[in-house]
Amino acid sequence: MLRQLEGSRAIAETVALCRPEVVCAYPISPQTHIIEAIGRMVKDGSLAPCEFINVESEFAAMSVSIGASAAGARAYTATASQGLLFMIEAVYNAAGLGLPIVMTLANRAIGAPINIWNDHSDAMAVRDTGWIQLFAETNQEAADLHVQAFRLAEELSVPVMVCMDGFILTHAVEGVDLLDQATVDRFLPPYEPRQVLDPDDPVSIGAMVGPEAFEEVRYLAHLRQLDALDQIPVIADAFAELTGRASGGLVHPYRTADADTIVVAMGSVLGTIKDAVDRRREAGDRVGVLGITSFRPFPIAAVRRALSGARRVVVIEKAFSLGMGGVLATDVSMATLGSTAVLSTVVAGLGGRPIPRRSVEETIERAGRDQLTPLSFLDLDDGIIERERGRMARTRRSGPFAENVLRDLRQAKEGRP
Amino acid sequence: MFQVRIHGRGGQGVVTAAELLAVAAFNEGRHAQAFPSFGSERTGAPVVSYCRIDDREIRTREPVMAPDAVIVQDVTLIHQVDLFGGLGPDGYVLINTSRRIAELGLDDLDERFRPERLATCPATELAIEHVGRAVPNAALLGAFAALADQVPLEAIGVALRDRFGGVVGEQNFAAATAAFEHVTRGREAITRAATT
Amino acid sequence: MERPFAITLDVGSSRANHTGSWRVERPVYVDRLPPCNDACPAGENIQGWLYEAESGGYEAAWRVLVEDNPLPAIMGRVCFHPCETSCNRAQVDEAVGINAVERFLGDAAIEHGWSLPAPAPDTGRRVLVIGAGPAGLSATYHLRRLGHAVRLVDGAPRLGGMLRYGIPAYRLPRAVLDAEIARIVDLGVEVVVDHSVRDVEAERRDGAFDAVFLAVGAQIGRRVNIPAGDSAKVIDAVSFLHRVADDDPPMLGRRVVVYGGGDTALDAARTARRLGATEAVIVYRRNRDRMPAHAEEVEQALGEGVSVRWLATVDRFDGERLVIEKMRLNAEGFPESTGEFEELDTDALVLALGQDTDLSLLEGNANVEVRDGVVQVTPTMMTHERGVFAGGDAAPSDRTATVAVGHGKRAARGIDAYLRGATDAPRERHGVATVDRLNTWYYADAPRTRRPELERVRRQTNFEEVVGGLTEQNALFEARRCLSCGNCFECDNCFGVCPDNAVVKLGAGQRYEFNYDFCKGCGICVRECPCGAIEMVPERI
Amino acid sequence: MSHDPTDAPALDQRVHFYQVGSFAVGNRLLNADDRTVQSSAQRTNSIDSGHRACQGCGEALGARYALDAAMRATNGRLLAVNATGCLEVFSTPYPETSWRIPWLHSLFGNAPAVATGVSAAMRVKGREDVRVVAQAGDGGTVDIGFGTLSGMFERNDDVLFICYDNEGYMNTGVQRSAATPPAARTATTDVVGDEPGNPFGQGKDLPRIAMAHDIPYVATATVADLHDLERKVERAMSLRGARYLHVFVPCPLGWGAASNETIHLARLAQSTGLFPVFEAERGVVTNVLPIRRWSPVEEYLTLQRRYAHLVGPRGRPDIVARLQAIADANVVRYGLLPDERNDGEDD
Repeated sequence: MLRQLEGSRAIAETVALCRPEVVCAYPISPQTHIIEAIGRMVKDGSLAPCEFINVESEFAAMSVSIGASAAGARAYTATASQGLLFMIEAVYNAAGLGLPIVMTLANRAIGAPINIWNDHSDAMAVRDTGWIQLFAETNQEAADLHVQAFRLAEELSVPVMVCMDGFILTHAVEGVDLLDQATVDRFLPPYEPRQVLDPDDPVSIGAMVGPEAFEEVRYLAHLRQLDALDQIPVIADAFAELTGRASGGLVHPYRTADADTIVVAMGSVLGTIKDAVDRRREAGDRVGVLGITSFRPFPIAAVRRALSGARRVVVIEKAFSLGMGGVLATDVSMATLGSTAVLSTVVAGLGGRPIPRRSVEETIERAGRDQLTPLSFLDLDDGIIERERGRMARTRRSGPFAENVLRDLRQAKEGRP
Repeated sequence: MFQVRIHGRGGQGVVTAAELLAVAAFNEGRHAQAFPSFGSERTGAPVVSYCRIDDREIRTREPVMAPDAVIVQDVTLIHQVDLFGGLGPDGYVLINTSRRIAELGLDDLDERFRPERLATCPATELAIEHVGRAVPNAALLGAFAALADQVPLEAIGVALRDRFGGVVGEQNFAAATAAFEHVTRGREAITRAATT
Repeated sequence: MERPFAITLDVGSSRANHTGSWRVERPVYVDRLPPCNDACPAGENIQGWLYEAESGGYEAAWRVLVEDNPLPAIMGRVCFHPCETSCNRAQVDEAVGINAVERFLGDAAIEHGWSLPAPAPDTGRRVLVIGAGPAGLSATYHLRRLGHAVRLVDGAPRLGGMLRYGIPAYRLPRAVLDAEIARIVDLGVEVVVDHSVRDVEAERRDGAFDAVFLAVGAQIGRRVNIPAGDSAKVIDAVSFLHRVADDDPPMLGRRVVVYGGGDTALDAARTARRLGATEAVIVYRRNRDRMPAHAEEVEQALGEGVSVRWLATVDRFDGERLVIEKMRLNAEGFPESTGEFEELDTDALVLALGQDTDLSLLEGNANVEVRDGVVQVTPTMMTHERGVFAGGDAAPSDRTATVAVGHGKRAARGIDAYLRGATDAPRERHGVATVDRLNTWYYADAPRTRRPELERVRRQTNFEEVVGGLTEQNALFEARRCLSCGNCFECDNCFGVCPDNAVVKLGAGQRYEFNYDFCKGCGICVRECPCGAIEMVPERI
Repeated sequence: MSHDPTDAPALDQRVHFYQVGSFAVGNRLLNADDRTVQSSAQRTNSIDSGHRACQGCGEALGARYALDAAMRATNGRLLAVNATGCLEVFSTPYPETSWRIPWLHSLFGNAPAVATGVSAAMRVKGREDVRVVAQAGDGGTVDIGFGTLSGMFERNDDVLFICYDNEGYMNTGVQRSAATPPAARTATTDVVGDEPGNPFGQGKDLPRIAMAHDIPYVATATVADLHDLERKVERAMSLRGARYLHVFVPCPLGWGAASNETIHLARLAQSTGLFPVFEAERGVVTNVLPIRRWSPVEEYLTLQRRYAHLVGPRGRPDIVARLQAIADANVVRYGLLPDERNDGEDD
């Protein structure tokens, strides 16, 4: 049933349809609305049986999920940003133990400086943990991805993280067609764990593995991710057959078939980019956009296929690796190896910086003119940068530049030099 | 390059023995590298350490797979661990025991290795006599100096004094010296037997 | 279920890792000799019968007991229990009341009519036992068990020897004595009383005995030359006690002095009190510390109003006044004259200065060596005459009933070996389980149960038994105070404290064994064994 | 022979005297039902032979004692969660595990939370007959796991958490933890300076912190008193909600003690008063294990090389006196010696 509702609410109701048995909650913006809503449903009995546990930290949230999952319960939690970093040891552990936990990551920047707004730095920080990471473009897709995520996680015994842009999606109220319980039940069978703590069949889970086998363990985990590359489209197809919606899958190409220039991006910004692409198409530019849904495992083959005709590839991403450049772009470059396409990285939207369609269009235009540098930052305020660089040149100890930048901004606002 | 493998038990100073040997070689102006077998074995469990000695810089980080000498700190390991694995026919064997090789139930040792390169040394007894504690390391190193001609006894002495200092250093050196003499006498006896 | 590789493991798979290779020392179970057993002159397996008694198996306990000693009800009364003196529990709180439990078991046997084990099939050999005191009775019992025919002869009209004629009834009720003797006689013994053997050799030959056991005791009270008037009543303690036992007590008057410091002196003084003496004074030449009588007996005697003049000798006695000389101890602890004299009003003087053995019956045996008034014997109690054995007070000994019982047993085994043409080699003894080998922390705190004593007033005037027996509860309690020194009593400590589960429990009565595949040799089992029944030994090589 | 039994000393209290009473592991004189779990040849051996703990490891022993007792109390319906640490490392090096019960290891600091998850799973599945224990060393309990443990307590999750306290980070080579006692030498508290070894301070007294959560059950125990330990496990498993058991387990390696002294040292820790053994319900002490044979702390210190700088001719009697004062204060606080308790109340 199509309803106009907040993204977080859509996620909460969809997760509830997936019959999670243990849900952990620790508040961090912008994930709070999701778990608040689930908590309410558990308390009023509309989600049952389910244990909703208010824990004392994200580290505990993931740890409780690990325990629950290892004991055979379907476990769900949600987090963001600092919270994800605080649980990162357990994030690795959940994947290492092969526990099919599903977690919503309401993508948010990482401090310092502390910042509650959206970018993808948090997701990038855990890309090597062994979790599957799926990025949603819309709230509809975010909701649908959770249903697929449980099925994928439990089929492969791998945890899955559904990444949705904090505030931009989580707090946006828009139309979402929520599934009904019968449909979800048809799609998602009950959890049958691959390994479980059971008094009737005791095993030791979580052994210490030495040099003689660790590499093999890691390689097998990698193979599991490669299996996911096969499974993700299968599950998306099954979902499409059931619901008629093309949510999920590995990638979402848009007008790429004959494109000279293809923009690559993940998450909600894809909508803005599609608008910009349409505008450029109207202007006669042969441009397209490739949305990456599965960031981990990274679908190299699908990306290569989608980009095979392009002369220029522009990766617009909401995170970067300091001292190096794009993160997504690096992965994309593995897919364009051997091709003659020029790859540019545009870092955009950090810490909630708006990404206007106009700026995206300008970027595409410049790409078309081959004016894009390999690495650029969208809508960077060059004045601030120059002033801070000047200050740093004058005095070796210029203080924390975040504070300097804020002071500059204030002065600019007040019209002082 | 000369590679030594030392067998003992967790808590018996196996790692220290390798370190002391490396320091002794270093004191002689040679290059040396000592390292333990990293693991989580506990007190009493069989453990090994290694020492490499060379006249030029030692760059390799691979494990010692084919040692030139094996030192056995604890004779009770004999039938429990593959003590002589990888040791070639020209290898040296030094075992801490008050018995002779023939008494250890290892008859094939005489056939596998050259008799003059096999030695036993009552290192624990010598340690009790000279140091007052059952710490066989110093004596074993003295014995090794006599057996393998890789590091002179004096260099072992410098390393021991450096490590333990004062009276304890001297006591350890006394144990090493006694062990050196013990093995030297044994080798002379073998040489005499071979020449007559 | 398919398990994820390496991360998930099947339970208990570490048993493939044999940590026994870590060991440089190994624990081994041992049995050591408990000090009580070591000290028992009768060679009783005290710990063995206490073990049975601990679980209430009194008959089983009694059966272990009578393997060595057929007279537990008697020994439980008259033995001076060196077992308790050496008991390790004395160093924890107080010694186990072994003697009291022994008496309890002995009394229970009489009460329930438990019979001694049946003799072995008849061997056709005949043995003459001369003297029916504790040594003779013990030898008779053991010889009968071995299947030998026994003729037991005694010069007195009733069996028991010194048990009957030397020990007052208040210490050993006659019903008890009779019951235990009867039980031995019931094994099929030819008894001849009122028969004093004059010539051993002749008696042996006439009766065609294959062997002889000589256990005539020391029945002659030693006399010393004390100037005494003709009217003075002077009697030796042995005769005195013998006449009391025969119900023919001599008239001693109201003031009786007993001269001597041994147990017999105390028996005489206490008996005199019971016969009506208002004053019973013991005169002894040394001080209390050096008195040979057992402290317990001295304590009881003093409690009954017997007084003692320490450091005094009897100088002369004119029938009414006894003159004693005060003594002092010299540097070596020997008494010396002081020249100071004192007079005591005295009606009778009892001499308790020791006993001698009448060995005239051996005059026909030239080979038998008599030295210091006793017959010399080998470790198996054989004299220098083949086939003639001797024991009890007639042989070198401490002259206690318990020693005599032990002699009887050893002699019986010696005779048996002699008759089989074998040598009775002394059995190998384990090392003693000394207290430093124990971990006494584990034993429950418990002071010793006291045998109730008769109220003093009552026991001063009659011959009722002074020391009472234990109730069943008390006996059980006392038995359970045993530390089981040096012998596993299956407390499960080793099984429980091993961090490597390397102790295998074999089931009740079967004890344990080590699984050396896994034992790392930490030694906790040895340290925590309450009774010291495990030792560490170096690994071979 | 006919003495009135009333002549005998009072016996009522002695009827239950059983030679080794309740001190040894087993006792053939007791009814089978009254014997310890450890005395049974059918005990689970939750942690089995072949583990790689040091010779004389107190933790291996404590774990088997506690878990076997929990197995009996739950009729074998038990799941265990384990923090990183010695116990985890020596029990489960691939390809071998020593555990015979379902066992899960996740991380160093999260065992309480993982156990919460396991417990929640059992509850949601209606399998509340299956009970959960979590276990960790003192580092995993009082330091890195403290936050998750406190959270588990506060939520009153149905988990028995067992801390095996060997007073330091032994797995990593004997470094100091917040449970390391004052003056003890560790690799990070060397015996130099005016206050050699670990500095004097409050320490982190986790049993009392646990009590402050008002959870249903808190108890301390040692490997030296098996009956007490098993009884506490049984009591703990009879209750629901968050429960805490703090077991004192000497470490021969870290303490520099002979491998055969493990139980003896635990006994001395209790009988000096340095480690008070007690139990509390809902934040109130309900029972203490009285000191049976009191010992001065020096007797305990002398057996351990980590205190070697305190005893002997070149020792520090002043520091020994301060440690004695700590023991004495425990004796008063918990009433470990009956007369001392009175003294304490008079003060």
